[in-house]
Amino acid sequence: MSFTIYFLDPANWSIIGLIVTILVFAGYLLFFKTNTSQKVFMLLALSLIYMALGSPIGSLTSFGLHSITMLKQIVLLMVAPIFLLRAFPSRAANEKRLGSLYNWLPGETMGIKNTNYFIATWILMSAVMWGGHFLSAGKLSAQLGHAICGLSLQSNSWVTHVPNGLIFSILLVVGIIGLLPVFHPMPEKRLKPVQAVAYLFTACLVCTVLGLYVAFSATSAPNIEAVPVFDTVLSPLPMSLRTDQELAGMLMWVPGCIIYVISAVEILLSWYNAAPATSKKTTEHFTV
Amino acid sequence: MSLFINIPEDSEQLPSLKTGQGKLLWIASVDHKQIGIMYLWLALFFFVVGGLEAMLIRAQLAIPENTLISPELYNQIFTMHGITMIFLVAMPALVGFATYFLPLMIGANEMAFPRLNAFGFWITLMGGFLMYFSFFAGGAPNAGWFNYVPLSENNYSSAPGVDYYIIGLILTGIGSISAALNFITTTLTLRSPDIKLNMVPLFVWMVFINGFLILAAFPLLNAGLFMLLIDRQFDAHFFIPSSGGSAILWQHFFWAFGHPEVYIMALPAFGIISEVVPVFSRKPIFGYKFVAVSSIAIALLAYSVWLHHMFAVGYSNTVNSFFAISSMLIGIPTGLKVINWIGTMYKGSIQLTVPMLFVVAFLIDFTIGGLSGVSFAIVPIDWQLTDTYYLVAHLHYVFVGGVIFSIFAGLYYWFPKMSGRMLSAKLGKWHFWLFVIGFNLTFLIQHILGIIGMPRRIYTYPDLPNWELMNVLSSIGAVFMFAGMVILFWNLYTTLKKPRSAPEDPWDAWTLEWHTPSPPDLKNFGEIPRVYSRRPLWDLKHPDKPDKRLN
Amino acid sequence: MFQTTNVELIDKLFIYFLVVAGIIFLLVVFFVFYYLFKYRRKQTAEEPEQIHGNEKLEYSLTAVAILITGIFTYLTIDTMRKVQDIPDNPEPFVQIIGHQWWWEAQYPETGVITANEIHIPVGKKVLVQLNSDDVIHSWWVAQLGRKMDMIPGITNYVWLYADKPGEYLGTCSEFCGAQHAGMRIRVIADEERAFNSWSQQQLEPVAQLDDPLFKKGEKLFEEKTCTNCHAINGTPFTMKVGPNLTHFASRKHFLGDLKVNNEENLRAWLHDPQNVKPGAKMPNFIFSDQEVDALVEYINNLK
Amino acid sequence: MKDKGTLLAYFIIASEAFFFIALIIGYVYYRNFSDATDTVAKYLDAGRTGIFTIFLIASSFTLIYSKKALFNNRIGQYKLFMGLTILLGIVFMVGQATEYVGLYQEQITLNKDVFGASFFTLTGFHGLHVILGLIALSILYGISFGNYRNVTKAGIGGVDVYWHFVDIVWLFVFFFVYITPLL
Repeated sequence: MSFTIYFLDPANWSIIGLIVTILVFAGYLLFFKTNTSQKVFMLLALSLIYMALGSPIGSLTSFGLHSITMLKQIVLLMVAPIFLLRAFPSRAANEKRLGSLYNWLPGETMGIKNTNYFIATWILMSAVMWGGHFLSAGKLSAQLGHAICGLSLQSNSWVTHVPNGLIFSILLVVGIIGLLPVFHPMPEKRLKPVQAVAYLFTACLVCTVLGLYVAFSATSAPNIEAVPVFDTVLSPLPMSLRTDQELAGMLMWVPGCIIYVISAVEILLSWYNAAPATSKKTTEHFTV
Repeated sequence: MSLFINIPEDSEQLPSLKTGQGKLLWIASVDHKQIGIMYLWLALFFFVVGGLEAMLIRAQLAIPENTLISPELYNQIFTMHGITMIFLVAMPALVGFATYFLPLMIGANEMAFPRLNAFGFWITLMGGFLMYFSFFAGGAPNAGWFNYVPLSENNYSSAPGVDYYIIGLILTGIGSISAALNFITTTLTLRSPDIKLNMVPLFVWMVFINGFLILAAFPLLNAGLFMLLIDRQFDAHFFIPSSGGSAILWQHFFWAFGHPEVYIMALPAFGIISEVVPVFSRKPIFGYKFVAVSSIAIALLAYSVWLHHMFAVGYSNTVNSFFAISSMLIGIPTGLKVINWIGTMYKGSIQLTVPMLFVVAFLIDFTIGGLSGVSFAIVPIDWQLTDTYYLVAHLHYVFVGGVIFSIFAGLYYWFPKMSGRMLSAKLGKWHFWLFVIGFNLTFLIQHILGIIGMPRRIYTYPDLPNWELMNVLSSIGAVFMFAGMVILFWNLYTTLKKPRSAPEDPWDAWTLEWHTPSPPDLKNFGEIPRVYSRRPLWDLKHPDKPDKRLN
Repeated sequence: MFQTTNVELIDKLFIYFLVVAGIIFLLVVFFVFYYLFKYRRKQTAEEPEQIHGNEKLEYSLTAVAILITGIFTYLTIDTMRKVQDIPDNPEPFVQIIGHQWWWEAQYPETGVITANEIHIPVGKKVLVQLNSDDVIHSWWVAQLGRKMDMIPGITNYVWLYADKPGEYLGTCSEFCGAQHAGMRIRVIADEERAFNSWSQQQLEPVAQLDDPLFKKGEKLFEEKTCTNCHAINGTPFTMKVGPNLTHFASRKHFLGDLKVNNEENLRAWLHDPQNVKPGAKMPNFIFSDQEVDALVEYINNLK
Repeated sequence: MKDKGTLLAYFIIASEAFFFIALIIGYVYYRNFSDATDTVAKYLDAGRTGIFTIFLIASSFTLIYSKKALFNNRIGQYKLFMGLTILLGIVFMVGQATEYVGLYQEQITLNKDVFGASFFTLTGFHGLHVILGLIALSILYGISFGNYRNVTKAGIGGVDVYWHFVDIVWLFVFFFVYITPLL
């Protein structure tokens, strides 16, 4: 089965998902007063989530491709939350409707000034990044009977009973919580730019190490030579187990990090723009 | 009674040459200006040593099948040339400038930790001398500056040279880390209250970013070095493949440090250029925020590109592709900086002083080095050209054309401030022309040598067509560079004998260091002007058309 | 059938790169010098207009740079896949093992073992397996294919292709110790028939001469512990520390392609190896002239 | 941030963190991806070391209390908790020492194989950091008895940050060395 045929087959596209996506977008349009760029961000976020969960690309995981799982994880944990948070206006724009919504967001009660708050979000995000990978690797391993990233689980392992939907929702929610300190819709709730860059850089470090682990665990796992090519006949994207794992790790690492780098660059660029010349001091000189 | 006694630290009299008598204060002094100058002397001293090693290398390679130097000695010389130029010349010189000018530029009177500052200098010095002591202790390190295992293990390098390499690098690394800690804390805590972090001079900004690069990069090298030391001294087998170790892990550690190290040297050099270009073009830097932010992008990306040093190791196409992408991407912020420096010259009023001449040479030669660097990101080209003289040419265009030219520019630019005397512009131009022509003659031709197949790190080569001609030309270029350096030393010597006569602000510049006497007093600032923009002295000089206000 | 060789693919990519890089470089040079002359400071100049930047320019140039990067990423990956398309279960034509400082070649199909001069057939893509016995070496014959490291404990593969017969020179490209420079490669590409006859000849047992000098050399070879390192097929001596000398005399060069294989060089080598190739692993046995005569007679008849 | 001493301590431990990340990567590399068989894991007793781990973590909490006491000017409490912190640290080091002695009796040494080497390197460097921390704590403790009662906030701030860092690193080391073989 070639990838094109597989991709264009309507049976592989989730209709319900599409309807839900459209409904959510319509609701968003009706409910919030937003400008064009925010609408575009929302559209992007929703279509990315749909592509990850409802499209043929998402269901490629059923062929045992770990790299696709990683791609989903990147989308749900790193990219979509940024777009979603971008899509909502700061509270000033529509006070009434957003007030109650933002009160739900964590951090509102603790206050951004509290160091423990963003340490907690950071740890949560990193833990889910690693945990999500090990869960999905374990599930794949249980399905296929091959070791994935050093994990080899029995087909009756408890991991197989964790529903995919739960994993994906946790990824998305934690992605939003983890990126709140940097991309909170209300600018005054965000970390200061230099701190935000440090936050993103350390998060980037976590996905770097994970990416390295996944990519290079492929090259020396002993049983990988035994299954040089698998599922070639079935899978629309034929690749060897090793290529799949290397791709998974590298996707986690390079594009994952580049997302954070681009965000850091963007934050700093706006920091340099925001330089108000307001206060006028009377004295021209002072002594140190 | 409280257990706290708040000691205001600055009231204490810190040791300095300017306060006390006696030669011992050369060692005891913690004055940042004096330590900065000592760093520069250290760099200059080792530049002579490393330069003489380079001359020996070029003498040996001038003719094919030469037997002037034995292979063992040649290997020690090229290893020490690399280590010296990177760890004992480029880094100390840049750290020296930063130590001297970072507090001055942000309106501080000292570094945040003056004693740590002195410690950093002395331990770097000790590390350097320790590495050179190995020549008298049974042979210098001879496994290349990258010191690949298993060649550097006991089985293949039983001489103690590699042990000296390890200890020396750990010491200079600790020195660099303490300097970095000082730069970061100083920038964060001791800025004049008017100066926000987004309006510091670009040199300060890049040194600040550089501090983080150093903090994250050197520990990776140190971990590898300690493992190698344990291998060599306690017979472990981390890196011995025949006993279950790995020959590759060292390369990962080394290049995960080694590639950021390139930017550790390049960023402060970019900072110097970003200070010199505007002053001699009489315009503010073009696109301050892009120059500043691209440094962040470089610093972040620097950690995700190291595998392009290992494309020939045999990783799969999948892995190599991603590293190719990230390696190409890091060229973009670097290119953006070059564009901004050229943009600064646009519609300016350019004064071709000696520092500006070096900047022009930098712009041309660093572009060559940067572009040839991109060819190593393109994996198939790397497969052919890595570890050839093409790479030697590339790295010299980056390190000499990029870093050393900036250091020279900084030296001519800041020398009046540091010594109170102007370097002779006439001798400076002689130095410039000899050095730049010699440099391009030496290394431009090496691109072609690499393409026709000459590998690097060989002590001699067969008599193939044209190889001798090109190598001779290259060696002649080295002689030109040497002559240029002699003129620089003559210039320094004669200038330093003259009485102090430099004005406070000879270049009509804009950053705060030019608001102090030349050289500055022990306490840098009695008073500092209020700062509203990125160019405080411009505002003072042009009250009618002040700079863009940020404060 | 017309076939683009790996080297041609890489060359093509390099030329694309040179063109793009050349254009960028010329633009930089042009603008630097144009501005330098146009905006050179006049005697009575006032401060020029204070321009702080141009965001549109920065963003559009970044976009152009990203576009170029994208194109080269595609070309890189495409070329890479064509050049390094190693099958999943590689069956190498020849296995080359790097030693300090010489090359060992084994042909699994025929069982031929040789050193330093590596023969391959012309007009055929040859899969080479690369290993190292001691430190990291790197295999590079620029005209035949890419460079590939030889790493102890790791097996690498690379394609070689020679389109016309001849001798191709290369070198070890990863620093590997004192005689890194003395580790040169000579690949000899033969026509199919010549290659087969070379293989046949390599498989033949060693000739035995009745010459007393030859006999003396053979005895010396064993007595002086040469056999502790060097193997000669058809004898009990199979140590693989040094090059296999079974058909030594059929090679035109020796010592990692450093010297022409003639009597004079061989004599010098046996007298004082460290003088000919400083750092080499062969110890100085301090042979007398007579012993050298005998050994040379013996070794030079190993055809 | 006004307190440059604590700031410095933060940046030092940031740098140290990279050092330990590198060592842990080395350890995991040899443990998970090497063809050789792991010799160390079967001699390690996660339960016993777990108890010593609790001692070390407890020392972090006593240090927090002693810092609080100092800032509230309750010198007696400060001395008590500081002494307890040092004691707990020493107990942990004793635990490490018995572990090492036990392994040496089983002929597991630094030069046995890569696992021995990476185990001793990782835990040894951590132990070195604990010892340095203990020295720093002892100096603070000793000073509080003498006439020179100039324990500055900066002093205890830096040592405090450093000691917590040492504890957190141990949690990671414990996880990778002792827990992962059990999974």
